[in-house]
Amino acid sequence: GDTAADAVSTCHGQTLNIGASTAANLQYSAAYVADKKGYLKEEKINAKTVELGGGSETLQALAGGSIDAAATTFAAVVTAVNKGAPLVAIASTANRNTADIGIRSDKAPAAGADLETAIRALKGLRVAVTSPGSGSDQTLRYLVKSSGLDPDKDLSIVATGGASETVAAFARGSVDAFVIGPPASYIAAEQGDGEVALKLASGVAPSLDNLLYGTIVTSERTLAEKRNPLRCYVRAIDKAVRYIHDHPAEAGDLLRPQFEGQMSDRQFALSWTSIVQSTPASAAIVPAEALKAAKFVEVVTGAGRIDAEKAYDTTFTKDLT
Amino acid sequence: MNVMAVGADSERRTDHPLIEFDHVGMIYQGARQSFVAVDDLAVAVPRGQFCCVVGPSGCGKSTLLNMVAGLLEPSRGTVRYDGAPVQGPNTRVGYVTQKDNLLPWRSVRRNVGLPLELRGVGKRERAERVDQMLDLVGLAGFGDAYPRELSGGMRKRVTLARTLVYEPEVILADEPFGALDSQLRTVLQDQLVRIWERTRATVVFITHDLGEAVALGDRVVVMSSRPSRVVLDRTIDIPRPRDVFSVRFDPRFAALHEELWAALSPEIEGRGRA
Amino acid sequence: MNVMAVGADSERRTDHPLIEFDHVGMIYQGARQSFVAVDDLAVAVPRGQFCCVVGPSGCGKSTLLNMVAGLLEPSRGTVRYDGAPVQGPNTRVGYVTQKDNLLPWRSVRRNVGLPLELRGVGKRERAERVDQMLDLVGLAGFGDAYPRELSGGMRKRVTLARTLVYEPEVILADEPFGALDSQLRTVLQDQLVRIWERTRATVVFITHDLGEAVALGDRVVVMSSRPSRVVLDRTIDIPRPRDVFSVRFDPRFAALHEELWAALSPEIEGRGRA
Amino acid sequence: MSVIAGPMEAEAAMPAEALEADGRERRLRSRRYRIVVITTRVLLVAAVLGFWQAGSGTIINPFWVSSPSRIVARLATWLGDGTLWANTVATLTAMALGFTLGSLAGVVVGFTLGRVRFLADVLTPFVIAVNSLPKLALAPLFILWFGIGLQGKVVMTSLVCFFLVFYNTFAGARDTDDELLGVVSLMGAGRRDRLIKVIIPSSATWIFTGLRLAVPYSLVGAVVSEITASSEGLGHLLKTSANTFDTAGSFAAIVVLVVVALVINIAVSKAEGLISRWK
Amino acid sequence: MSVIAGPMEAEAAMPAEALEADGRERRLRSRRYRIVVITTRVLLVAAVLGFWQAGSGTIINPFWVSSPSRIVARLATWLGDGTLWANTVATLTAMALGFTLGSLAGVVVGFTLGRVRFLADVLTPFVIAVNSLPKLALAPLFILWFGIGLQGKVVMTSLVCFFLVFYNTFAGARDTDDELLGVVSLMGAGRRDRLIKVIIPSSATWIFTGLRLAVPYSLVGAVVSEITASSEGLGHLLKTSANTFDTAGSFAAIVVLVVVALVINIAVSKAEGLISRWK
Ligand SMILES: Nc1ncnc2c1ncn2[C@@H]1O[C@H](COP(=O)(O)OP(=O)(O)OP(=O)(O)O)[C@@H](O)[C@H]1O
Ligand SMILES: Nc1ncnc2c1ncn2[C@@H]1O[C@H](COP(=O)(O)OP(=O)(O)OP(=O)(O)O)[C@@H](O)[C@H]1O
Ligand SMILES: [Mg+2]
Ligand SMILES: [Mg+2]
Repeated sequence: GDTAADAVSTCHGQTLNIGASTAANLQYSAAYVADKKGYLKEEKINAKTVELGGGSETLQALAGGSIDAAATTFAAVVTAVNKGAPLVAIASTANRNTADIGIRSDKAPAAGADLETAIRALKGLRVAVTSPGSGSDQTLRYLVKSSGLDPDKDLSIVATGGASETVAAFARGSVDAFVIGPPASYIAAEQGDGEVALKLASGVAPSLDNLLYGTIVTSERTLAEKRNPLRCYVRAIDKAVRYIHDHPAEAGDLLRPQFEGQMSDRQFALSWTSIVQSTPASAAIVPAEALKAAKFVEVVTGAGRIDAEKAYDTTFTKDLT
Repeated sequence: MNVMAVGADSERRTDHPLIEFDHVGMIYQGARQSFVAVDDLAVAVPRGQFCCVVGPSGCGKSTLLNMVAGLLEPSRGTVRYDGAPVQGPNTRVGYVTQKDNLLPWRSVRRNVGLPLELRGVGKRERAERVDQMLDLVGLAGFGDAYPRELSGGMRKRVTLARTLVYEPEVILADEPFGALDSQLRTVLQDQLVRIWERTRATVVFITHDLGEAVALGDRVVVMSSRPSRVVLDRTIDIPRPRDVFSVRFDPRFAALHEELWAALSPEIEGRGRA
Repeated sequence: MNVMAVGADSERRTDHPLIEFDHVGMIYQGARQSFVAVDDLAVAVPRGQFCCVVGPSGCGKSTLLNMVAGLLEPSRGTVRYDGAPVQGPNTRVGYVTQKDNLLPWRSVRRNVGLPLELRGVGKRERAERVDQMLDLVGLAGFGDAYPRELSGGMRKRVTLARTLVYEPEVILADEPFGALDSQLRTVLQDQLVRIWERTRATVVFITHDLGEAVALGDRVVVMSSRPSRVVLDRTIDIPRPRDVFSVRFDPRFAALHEELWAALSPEIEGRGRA
Repeated sequence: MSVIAGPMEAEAAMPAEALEADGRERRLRSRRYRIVVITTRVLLVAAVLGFWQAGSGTIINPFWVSSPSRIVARLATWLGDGTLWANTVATLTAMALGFTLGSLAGVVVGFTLGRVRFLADVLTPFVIAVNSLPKLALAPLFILWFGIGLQGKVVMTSLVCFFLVFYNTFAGARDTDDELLGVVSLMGAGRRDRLIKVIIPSSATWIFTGLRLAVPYSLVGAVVSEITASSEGLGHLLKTSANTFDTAGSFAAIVVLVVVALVINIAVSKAEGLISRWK
Repeated sequence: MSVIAGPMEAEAAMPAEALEADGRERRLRSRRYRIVVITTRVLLVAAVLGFWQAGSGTIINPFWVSSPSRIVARLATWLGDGTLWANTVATLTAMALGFTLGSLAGVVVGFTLGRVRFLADVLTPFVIAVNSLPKLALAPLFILWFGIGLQGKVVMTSLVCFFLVFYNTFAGARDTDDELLGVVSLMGAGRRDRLIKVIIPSSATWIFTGLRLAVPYSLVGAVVSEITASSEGLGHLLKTSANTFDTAGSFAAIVVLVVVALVINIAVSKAEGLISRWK
């Protein structure tokens, strides 16, 4: 009822603890841009970053009240919510899967091969994902199933634990292929004599396109207690998403210094392209995209119907569109 | 039935002996089999008596003292102290164990001072009594040494000092002078008798030296080898005060020694000579 | 200068004594201060001799045996064994230590069998010799017991058996009979003398019992209290073979006993009686 | 007046009977004691489980803690479809190998450094240094050097066990009575004899404490390396469950781990009991 | 013929001098020994570093192992901009608190269970069960219960220390000579006296071994909880470096950890030395 009042509410320097992964990941570009461009200041919100290991830690920290919001995949949110987790996605930061699939040079399909060919090339190989049940694992399983293979039989999926571990495993030859986001994908390809065969962000997999991928998630508790600061934060994120979408080159230049020394110019450029390609026009959650993400989870887990509705809340972004 | 009456001067209370073994048996559960160390023993020690115990090695003398101290529970019968069965450590007795149970991390002085410390005796008085005691056992100057730095005989003397220093009601002593040269032994025997005469403590004193038993005791109990029984219970009627240096020349000394020897001899005869 | 000549029958080689203390000194570094336990000692024990050592408690007797065994390095001078300085554990000696150093995790039988085991004696022969030895020290039937299950005297006997069983060239014995009743003591003295007469081992035997020293030894060395020196070195001229049961009635026995006592007395006089 | 009585002749036959009676009573008492102990344990477990079951869904969100009934159901499923067996075997293999290798190395190095003072003095800082490295942070290097399969897990597990056993063995070797060693040397014991016949038995309590410490840690080591990198094992199961927010699955895996740890610990205790009969 | 000589009178004044000389020689010998030990250590370190520096970029890919010079450079940077100090303090705070709390609890519970047999018999399986839980897998629950700040780290660290100290204290308490305890009881020692005057001193070696074990593990515990979730500390630094493929940074953080572990270990040794002077 007080939507109008919410719309004009401003914040007064309240603090929000935001969870983020420590990985050299451009996944959080929106949050970085919101900071670098001064959008957080404009909204008078103080966002303090807390770095966390992975998806489950992040959601647990949210539930325990250690953090107020975090950037994570919608697939994780929807899975958790359907298991009873008191969580809600409140903004969209990516609407396309950004994972890359890399493969050993001698096993790689010819350049420019289509999705089907590239996936079939994985048959019989050992493929690295970061962690069982994680985004990379789910993506791989989805694609493999979609091309009519059995992820448990036709290839062997190996969890490595993280980005640097994937690079190490590929460099040593413990795996023949990997599914991971940029820039780790490029670093792995370089260290391990392989190539990035498939960039999902480029739109090669229509079924993974136009689906809610990256989100800002919060807990029901924070939602009840810090509604106003969350609103300010989402507005800042929205501004950042729009900036990236509308001014990709400037945004890239803005972020480049942050990753100085962590990746080469080429790696950054390639990664940034993926981010731009997956960044939506605004942070508004599109219900259809959320539904498509839920379908993705259904296929991956094969555990029956997944309800997407409970997992997101559009009230924060409704008036932004 | 060999029930004997022993005339002893129970000075304070006469209704019951201070220490009483009431048909006590001790059966040790060994690794493979169990065996009887003490078999239905009945002995009583009245208050104030200096009672010496002799017997062959391994017959169960230490076992008896452990029971009086409450460190060991008899398998059968009851050990009574001052009329009540002994249950758990009997803090009214002082025990000079056969092995020197010193605390290796404490200096000699702090080892001897331990019982005083536990009884809340003040620091100054403690230091004084400890020093006096160390002097008595010939260890003046070794107060700061650790047990590791002492010879076997010196360690045994520290154990003795630790028990005498707090003047317990009963002194149980398991071969306290065994590791000492004969001279020092005589000196300490003399000291012990003097202390006993002054404090009128009850003493149960195990020794392998028959002469020592006769010289010190009001009574000598001779035990048989396992399963152990009392083979002789002899009152030593040499009058007090005695001088341990000259008592050996008392005419009764030789006779008593002879009698004890005779009682003990069959117990060991043939053993080892086979 | 008190350099004395001792006529001893070095049977095999006569060029040098088997054990020789060449102006040996031992200074212990204590916690706070260091002190002199042995001061410039020079003694030699010829091959085959039964040498008894007596001296006040804490004078350094065990220290000397430890040096011969190579468990302790002298601070000054040299201890020579068969002509060569002792360096590291001297495996040619058998040592009955003052404390019973048994291996608590081994049964009595396996404790006594240990030196045979180490010398590669076969299982059957080992069992035989061990059983014979246990019998000798009166512990037949206790072969399967663990040290924890033995009395103090029994443990000491196991230590003795463990040394005698492998018939070492030299037997160092530190009060081996201290914890035993007089009867058993006499029996074992007798056995020891028989074994010695048969094997002609060299024996260095510490005791606090002057009678024992006279009854057993070819020679008795009397030591002073710290810093320890030799105050008397007496050849025991009672002829062999001796019977330990009756040697006490030998006319020379009393005189020798008296002489030793006199030598030892000033060393302890006044101590503790102050 | 005091009374002294010798044994009554009528009771000369006592010992045999007494022994019987004594033994029976002793056995009875110890059996009664064991029953009390086990009952108390069962009651404790029942209380915790009861509280958990009752609280789950009422005062606690089952999303976080699941409930005993769900966990049991999950275990039954896993047992039925072979998941449980396959993964337990995978973890146990890694654990057993790692435990064995690590403990062996710990014992050997512990004794070596414990008895050779110079080596100990020189190497101690290095041992501490290596031990204070957070193995989790070295995961990439581990993967690079040892891969992700069994080998990696075994290396990780044995590293964890090694230090625990090493420290305790080292302390035990140092704690050996030098007098005992000296006396045994005199009897002709060489370096090897001293080690085998004196130092090892006298350090037994220490070693077993180290081994007992190492049991849970070896399991943890194997599981942690499965959590970080693996394609099978209880750790993998645990991580998969955690990542898919399947709390019942996580707890089911943990239950299996605990049971395994308890069983192995009982085995170690039994071994120690056999070896320390002399105590 | 054998010769026996008493002390020569001329040397009556020997002892005093001898003492002097002996003490001097002893000091000299021990100093020489320490120099040899330290030299050997330095040479070993130099060899490793030299090999590392030379090999990095030639036979090993510096992407994985960086090189000593780069690590030193990184440390210098961190030292200059305050990164090092701030993060070290954060980790040390967590570690110190966790170590203290965990070790204390370990000692207290260890003594309690070590001397009260019934409690020990009932609780042992539970202790093992809790200890065999992989704490890493429980990280989410820890975060839920204790948050991500200091509290969470301290709980994790003290849990790790607790078990190490507990097991050793328990074994030490059990190992106390019962005869000694009995004799001291006779002198009038109560429960408390026995604990303080006998059980604790006699378990000192065990406790110190536990503490020494706990030092590196407490550091690892603090670092691991920083690796899973944190915004500061050496673990954070380590994880950030690792995730950004900054090997020099990772190793620099590890060097700091090792130095911290060594320093603390020296402190524990000194404490033990002071307390065990009687040995
Ligand atoms: N803990 C035990 N377990 C089994 N048997 C034991 C135990 N303690 C003592 N014994 C046995 O009980 C008997 C008596 O032992 P005890 O120590 O009382 O003898 P003792 O008379 O003091 O001998 P000694 O004069 O040699 O000290 C011995 O035969 C011994 O083997
Ligand atoms: N490790 C040590 N550190 C310091 N002093 C020691 C050490 N060992 C022995 N001493 C001292 O050396 C002296 C001689 O000790 P030793 O054990 O040789 O005496 P002993 O003649 O065998 O005495 P006892 O007859 O009592 O066994 C003693 O005064 C003792 O205090
Ligand atoms: Mg005894
Ligand atoms: Mg001695």
